[in-house]
Amino acid sequence: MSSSLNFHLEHYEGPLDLLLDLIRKQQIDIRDIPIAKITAQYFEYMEKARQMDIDLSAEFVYMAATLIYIKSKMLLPEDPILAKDGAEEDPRQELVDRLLEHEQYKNAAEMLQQKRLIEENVWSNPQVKAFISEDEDPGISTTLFDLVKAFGEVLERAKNRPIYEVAGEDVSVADMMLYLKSIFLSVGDDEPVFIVRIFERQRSRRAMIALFLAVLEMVKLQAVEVCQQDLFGEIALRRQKSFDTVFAGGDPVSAIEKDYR
Amino acid sequence: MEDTFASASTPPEAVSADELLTSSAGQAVALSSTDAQLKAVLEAIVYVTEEPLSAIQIADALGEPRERVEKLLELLVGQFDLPEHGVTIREVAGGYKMATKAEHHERVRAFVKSLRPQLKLSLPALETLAVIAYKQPVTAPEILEIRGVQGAGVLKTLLDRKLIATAGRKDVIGKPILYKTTKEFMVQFGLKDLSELPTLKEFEEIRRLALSDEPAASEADQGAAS
Amino acid sequence: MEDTFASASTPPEAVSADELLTSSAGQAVALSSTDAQLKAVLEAIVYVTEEPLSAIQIADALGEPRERVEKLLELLVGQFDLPEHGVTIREVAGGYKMATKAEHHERVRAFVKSLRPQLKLSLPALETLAVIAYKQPVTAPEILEIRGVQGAGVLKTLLDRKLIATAGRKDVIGKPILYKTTKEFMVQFGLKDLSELPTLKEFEEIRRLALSDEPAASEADQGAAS
Repeated sequence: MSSSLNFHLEHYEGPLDLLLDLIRKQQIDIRDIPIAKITAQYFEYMEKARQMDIDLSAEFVYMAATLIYIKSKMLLPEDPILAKDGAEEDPRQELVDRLLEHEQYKNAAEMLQQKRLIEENVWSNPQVKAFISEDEDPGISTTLFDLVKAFGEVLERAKNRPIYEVAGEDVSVADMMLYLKSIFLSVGDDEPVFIVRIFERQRSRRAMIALFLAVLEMVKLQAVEVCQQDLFGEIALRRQKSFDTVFAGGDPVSAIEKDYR
Repeated sequence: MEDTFASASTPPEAVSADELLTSSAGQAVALSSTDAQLKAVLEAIVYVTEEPLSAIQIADALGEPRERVEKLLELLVGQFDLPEHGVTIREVAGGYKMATKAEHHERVRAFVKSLRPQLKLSLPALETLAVIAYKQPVTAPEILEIRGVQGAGVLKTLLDRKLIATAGRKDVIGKPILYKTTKEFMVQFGLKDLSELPTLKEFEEIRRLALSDEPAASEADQGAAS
Repeated sequence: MEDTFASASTPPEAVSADELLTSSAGQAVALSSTDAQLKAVLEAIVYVTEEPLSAIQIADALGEPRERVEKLLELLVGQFDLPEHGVTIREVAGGYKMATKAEHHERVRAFVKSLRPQLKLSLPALETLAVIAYKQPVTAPEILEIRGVQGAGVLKTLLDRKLIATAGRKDVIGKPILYKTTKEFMVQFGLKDLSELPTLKEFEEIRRLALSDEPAASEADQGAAS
């Protein structure tokens, strides 16, 4: 395998990149590609990649087929019927058009990279923070993609969340305490937990009773306190300072387990 | 690298203009072109830094004589003090810092306030909105169930912003209120109709491809850099 | 030398000096004192804001005539363009934004401490971005067709960085999602507006010129590319 081209196996993103590189390196007129020569070089590259165990994508194989097709078509004599109709299209034309278009976008990408290079050396220092009062949540600017992403993340989280079997008959007060604990741990330290909403999620009477008793137990143990933000507002539970110590050993929970048996 | 920026810089003939600066007193001050250039650099530095920097700190970092930097900074302060400027260079905490002038604060603040319409949401609000958009009509307990997190007040925020609206009640125990997204929601997210929402499947597809493309992309990147 | 820095305080009689401003052409421009004040406010606003704001946005928020604001912003741009300034007011993404001048980057860099995370994009990502910028709105299959490679994964990178956004669905079989570039794209690449992108024809022109200059030019070209 002697070759005029001595390419160390470069990484090409796709077959168009490889072809363009072959054409430009050899200063071939892109509108008059010597298809036999280029096809040979293309196959040489593919063979080398195979030897080096580099996986070329399916697009490379497809392009190889295209090249062979063009090559064979060029070997055929001109179709007399088509010739009568006017000039038969050069079998290379479609490929040339694609290559030229592809090259334009490569140039555009390069231009963008240069523009970016300038931007990397320019700094801005907006001071808008000084004019936004602290109580205003600046938030994150939101696009449609953020919306799908947020939904995807919510579902992902739901998938990974431990499941508490509350539908069964054997849901206990201790289970409910651990369930409440997990809810508290999933919200921020000072975040209130609105208890009515958790009641709404229970699917059985028994679960609701267990939950109610669990809340009372936790209040008794001073792990949480019951509060109401405003008159007739939603009843919420708030974590007390001793929350962590109450649950530290797991003892109170097992003790309660016995109590209710 | 240098060449890229050459076009942005000054033509050499314009040097005379550099040297004619207006001092705080309104008199023309002759400044050597290297001084003028250093003063411009100082302006950029004072603009860009968050913490007030002292003349000594700047001079040492630039490797320039302290007195020279001090003098040019003074000149800079004097220039920005002129009423034609809305920003100024203040000497605070032993250093120099750019800031807006107090006399314009009211108009700047009013202006910043007027800019709010751009849609910005907290993460809980965004998540809740996402659940409603994809599961509508949906009740609060259902949203809670899916998100697994208490989102107190978020529904109110979204209702206030008219991104969601109520849509009757669900026929289950307790008859909870159903929520749906609004026309305003579609306007804000540039949707013609709800079918334009990317499906979760499409999102997964994009993400999956991103993961499989990762090594190839970084290789190409290295190739380009070398 | 000492004298040139004299008298830092502005005497009240110097009001006439306020009104004598230097335009971009270096000529003195007479400005009414209300215009001078408005210009100062504009300077403060452009300094403060994060997103490039258009003259219209600013004018409307301030309740001032658009042409007046436009004229004064132009004047402001011209003044900061003078080499005596190290910061400048740039027109990007259809608006105005203050920033340091690129020509001072080397000396300013030392003072910049992670003001902005660097945006490094792989070549495939840049190519995809280029296709979207020129063909927008465009679908993933169309991008694939032009690039000749499976590389939809970079779409996620571009979406994550808010350089592109979705733009509805195309009315063909499968209703694929359309993509477009964002304002952030223009900011990150310092583009005034999309028309500033050279046309693809122009690229071909450049290529042809390079070829006609053979062989020296094409050699230089290869040298630059490697």
